[in-house]
Amino acid sequence: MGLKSYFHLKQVGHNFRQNWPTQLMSLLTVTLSVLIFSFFLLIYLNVVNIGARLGDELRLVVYLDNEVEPALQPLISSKISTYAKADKILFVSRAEAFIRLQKQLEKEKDLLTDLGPEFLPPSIEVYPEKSFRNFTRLKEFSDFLATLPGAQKVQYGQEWLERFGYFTELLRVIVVLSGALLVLATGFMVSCTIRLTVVAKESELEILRLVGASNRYIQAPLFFEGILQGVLGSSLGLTLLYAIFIWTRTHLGGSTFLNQLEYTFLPFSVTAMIIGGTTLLCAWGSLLSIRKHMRI
Amino acid sequence: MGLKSYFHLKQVGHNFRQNWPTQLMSLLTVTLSVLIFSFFLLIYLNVVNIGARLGDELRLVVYLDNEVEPALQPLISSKISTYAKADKILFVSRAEAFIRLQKQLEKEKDLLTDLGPEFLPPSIEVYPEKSFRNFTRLKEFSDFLATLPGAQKVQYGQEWLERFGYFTELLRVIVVLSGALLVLATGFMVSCTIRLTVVAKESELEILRLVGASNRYIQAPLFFEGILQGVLGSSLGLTLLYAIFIWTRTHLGGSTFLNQLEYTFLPFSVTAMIIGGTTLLCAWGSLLSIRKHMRI
Amino acid sequence: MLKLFPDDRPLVDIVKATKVYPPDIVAVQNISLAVAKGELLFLTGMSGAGKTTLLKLICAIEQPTKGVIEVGGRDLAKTGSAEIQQLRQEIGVVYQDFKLLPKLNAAQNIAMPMEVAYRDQREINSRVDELLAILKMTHKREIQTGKLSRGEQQRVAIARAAANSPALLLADEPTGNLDQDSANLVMDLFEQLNREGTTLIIASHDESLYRNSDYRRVQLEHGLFTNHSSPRQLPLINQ
Amino acid sequence: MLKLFPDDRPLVDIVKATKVYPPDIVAVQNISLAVAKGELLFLTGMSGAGKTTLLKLICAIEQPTKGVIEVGGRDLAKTGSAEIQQLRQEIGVVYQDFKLLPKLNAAQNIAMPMEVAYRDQREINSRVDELLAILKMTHKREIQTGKLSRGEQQRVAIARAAANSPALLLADEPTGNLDQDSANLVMDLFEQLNREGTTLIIASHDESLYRNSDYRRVQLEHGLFTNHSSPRQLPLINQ
Ligand SMILES: Nc1ncnc2c1ncn2[C@@H]1O[C@H](COP(=O)(O)OP(=O)(O)OP(=O)(O)O)[C@@H](O)[C@H]1O
Ligand SMILES: Nc1ncnc2c1ncn2[C@@H]1O[C@H](COP(=O)(O)OP(=O)(O)OP(=O)(O)O)[C@@H](O)[C@H]1O
Ligand SMILES: [Mg+2]
Ligand SMILES: [Mg+2]
Repeated sequence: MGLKSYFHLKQVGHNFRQNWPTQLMSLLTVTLSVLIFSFFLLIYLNVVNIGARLGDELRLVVYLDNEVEPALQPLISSKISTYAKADKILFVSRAEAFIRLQKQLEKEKDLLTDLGPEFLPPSIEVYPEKSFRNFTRLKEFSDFLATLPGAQKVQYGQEWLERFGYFTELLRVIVVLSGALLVLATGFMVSCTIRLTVVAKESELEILRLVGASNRYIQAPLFFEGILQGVLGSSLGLTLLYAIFIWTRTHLGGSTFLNQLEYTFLPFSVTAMIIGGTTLLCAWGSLLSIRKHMRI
Repeated sequence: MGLKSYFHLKQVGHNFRQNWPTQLMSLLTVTLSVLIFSFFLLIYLNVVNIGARLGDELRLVVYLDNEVEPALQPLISSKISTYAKADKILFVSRAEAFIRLQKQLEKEKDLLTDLGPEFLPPSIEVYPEKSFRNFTRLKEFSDFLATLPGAQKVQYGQEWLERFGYFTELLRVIVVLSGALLVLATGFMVSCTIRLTVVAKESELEILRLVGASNRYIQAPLFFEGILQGVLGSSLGLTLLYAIFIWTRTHLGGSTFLNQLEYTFLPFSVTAMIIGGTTLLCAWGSLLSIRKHMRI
Repeated sequence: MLKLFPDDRPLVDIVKATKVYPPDIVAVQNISLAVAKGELLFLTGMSGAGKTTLLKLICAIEQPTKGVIEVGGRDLAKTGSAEIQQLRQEIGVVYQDFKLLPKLNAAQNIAMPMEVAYRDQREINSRVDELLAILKMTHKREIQTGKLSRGEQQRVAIARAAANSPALLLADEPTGNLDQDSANLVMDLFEQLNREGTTLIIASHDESLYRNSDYRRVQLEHGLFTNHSSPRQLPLINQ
Repeated sequence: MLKLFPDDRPLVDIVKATKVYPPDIVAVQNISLAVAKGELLFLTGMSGAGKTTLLKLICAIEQPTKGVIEVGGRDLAKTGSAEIQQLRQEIGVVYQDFKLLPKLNAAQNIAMPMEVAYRDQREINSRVDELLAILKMTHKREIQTGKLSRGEQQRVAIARAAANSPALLLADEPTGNLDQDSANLVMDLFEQLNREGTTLIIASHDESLYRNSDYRRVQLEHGLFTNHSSPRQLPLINQ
């Protein structure tokens, strides 16, 4: 066994010296594929993350003619809840609204001196459930809320939301399309590289079979090679991604809104899974690529 | 010449029958590369376009203690202009502001019945030049405007602008990074494909040289092949892009904001340039790939 | 060395073998041939007669369309892939087109069958040196076989086939690119191997190889043995 | 056919040519040889003597380290790439390793030099058929050369070299994989070409090719001509 391992490792070294351009090409393929894959995974995770955070601020405000008497509040709450579950329903009286406005204006508080609370309409604030934070469903919900007795107008930051929705949607489409293109390109690259490797090895494999090499003699070095390439390639790819991530964070650091959002890198478990998965795939692929040469 | 062309075309057909997997692979490479390239070009052009449109709405509003007398207006205008060129500077009196508010509220006009124009502050609206529509420069400009005599507060939709700026910046970074990755992947694919093609042709080229084939005999069919692949591949790539474009527009068509923006496809001139450029590159590349086999 | 093969029956036993290449090229037709252990057999016949095909059937590179091929008592059609590989380590073959790896040097090419059998490195080196010396190729030891002359390549191919001191050695036109002196060296090596117990089947056009010897000789003609061949009559051999 | 070459001087004129392969392998050493137009010359010598190298120098596959090679009065070192290609259309070469395209069939391989010279398609077909008939290979016309036996491949290679009825034909071990009968067919073809004006240089170990003829013969030994060779003494030829 020790002797055999020695033979196999010798083969790996020998193969590398013989075919290093092809080997380097496969390594590059792995690196690039992992980089591309994890890049889009990272973007996707962060978009989801940001979407979730921004969604937390979402509420629908129903402006009313008159204040809702405290006794009626549970009734209206349950009526709203029958249409769609809400995380929170808040009844804001004229007085509360006035206090809020005062807080908001702070410095320019004197602007309000002439006005009393009766100038502001009372309202109901509805914080819809996560599952409901979808543009079209919000619109429908808003239409429903407008039918509540005494409702004057329903507001939910339509314009901002629409723009935000537009951008996330666009981002999503771009991410998905580029991702699809890249999966194509990566698959293409991988199959190209495998073909090149097989072409480079073909005559050697044929002759090894003819002089009586066992499957194990032929496969062991390829297996080692695949593992080596998987580990090296994926680590390299993830390192590059991390470098890009850090660079991007520094580069976009000027905006306060941005820092507020806190990007996250891929968690350790995902990183480990990528390295492990790539290594397995590479080892499996390098065995699979010569499968047809294993028959007699 | 007629006879020779016949020989060369025969060669093209013959080559295709001989190596169609490799030839199909090159065609796919061209298609995918063109698709990827034009995809990012399209996104980039549209982002620039949208950015320009949204920029048109941009203005800074300086709220004042008191109205500016008409006689003083040119003075203040020129003071602002010394700091930064503006497309337009508008002085809004209390009365004008009140009329605007009335227009905006329309239905809820009655809310304002108790109020007079004196409730609203007068203001100066500054529409900065295009070159000035940059987030940090706007901030500086705003700080400068705050030092104007009687200025109370400067507003320029900071929050919205910041968010919009954030998204376009993020989009830009994503587009640039994915573009870079894809350029890498494409370059890789192309070099891989060329290597495969050369490997497939190597022995044939050697033997052709040995039996006395002229450069022209060898190069002419490759040149035709390159042109064919360039034209077919780039047309196919652009057709796919157009399909994706149409699909995306329909898919995102629900939003009004979106329809308002009017995406544009690549103009005809750009399309023609892509096809032409690809064809030249392919013809040149297929000659270049066998260059070293042309020496004796 | 010969442990894989029993002593009491022909080492190679071909019974009514036919090989038809698609679509309908009959290369070998209803042929029967027995080769005793320790024999040295010449296989002759015109170009295209089916010599190479017959050798390929014996080392399981091709499967017969009909008939049975037994090597060392094993029916090749019923032998698993792993066992075939095991068997091939005991069969040395000089291919007509050599099948060397042009990027490896002569020594590496010759060492291949021994490395595949996980031989000891020192043993490998000394065997390589010995074979190179016998074939007068020592000065080409470190040269890539792609850069050798055709005749030198042929000798490397012969050395590789002999490397494992195989129980059976199949040589397909082993002197086609060799001058008389080199051919004699090769024949000397073959006879030495034969004395040490190797069974040899040599396909050749080169009359000078068998002219002055009394080795058995079978002749193929369009895939059939000619009349004066004696395929199943085993000679008495000193063993 | 011979228009490219003047009549009044040797078709091939090698003057003090030396070829050293890197790092320091002297394959051909200070050799001079003149071959008259219409001659048939045998080149012999042990394996590794430098025969193939000499032929490669004549058809400009290798450049000499020292010395001058003239073919048809042209110094090859001073001839441009386009003209070399032109010249090669007039030189047929049977390579020792054949250099056939295994995926093309026999007819396509033989047609190659004629297609490269933009010959008429009908002319090509009839020449291919003629050559296949001479070499008794007509039944293998449509078969990929990769699927032919070695000797059949060799005959295809010979037919390809003869296809253009070249002014000069270089044959490197053209009968190494052929039986006596096929070898005689090949020699007949060569002699027919020679009668039609082709100059031939045949490198071979096969004594039977030149034993009973009085063609000039030069022998290489370690890159040098041996004493009994007469490299620059041109024979009188019927032309
Ligand atoms: N490309 C090369 N690089 C290094 N050495 C070479 C190369 N080609 C040939 N040689 C060496 O030059 C010498 C002459 O080789 P050449 O092929 O001319 O011999 P040859 O007479 O044709 O022999 P054979 O009868 O075996 O074909 C040999 O020793 C050979 O090893
Ligand atoms: N893979 C193949 N496909 C089709 N026909 C084949 C194949 N291999 C060999 N043949 C044909 O089978 C016949 C016998 O071929 P084989 O190689 O056995 O001849 P051979 O006796 O070795 O001849 P040579 O002396 O020329 O090497 C020939 O007619 C050949 O064309
Ligand atoms: Mg054969
Ligand atoms: Mg030679």
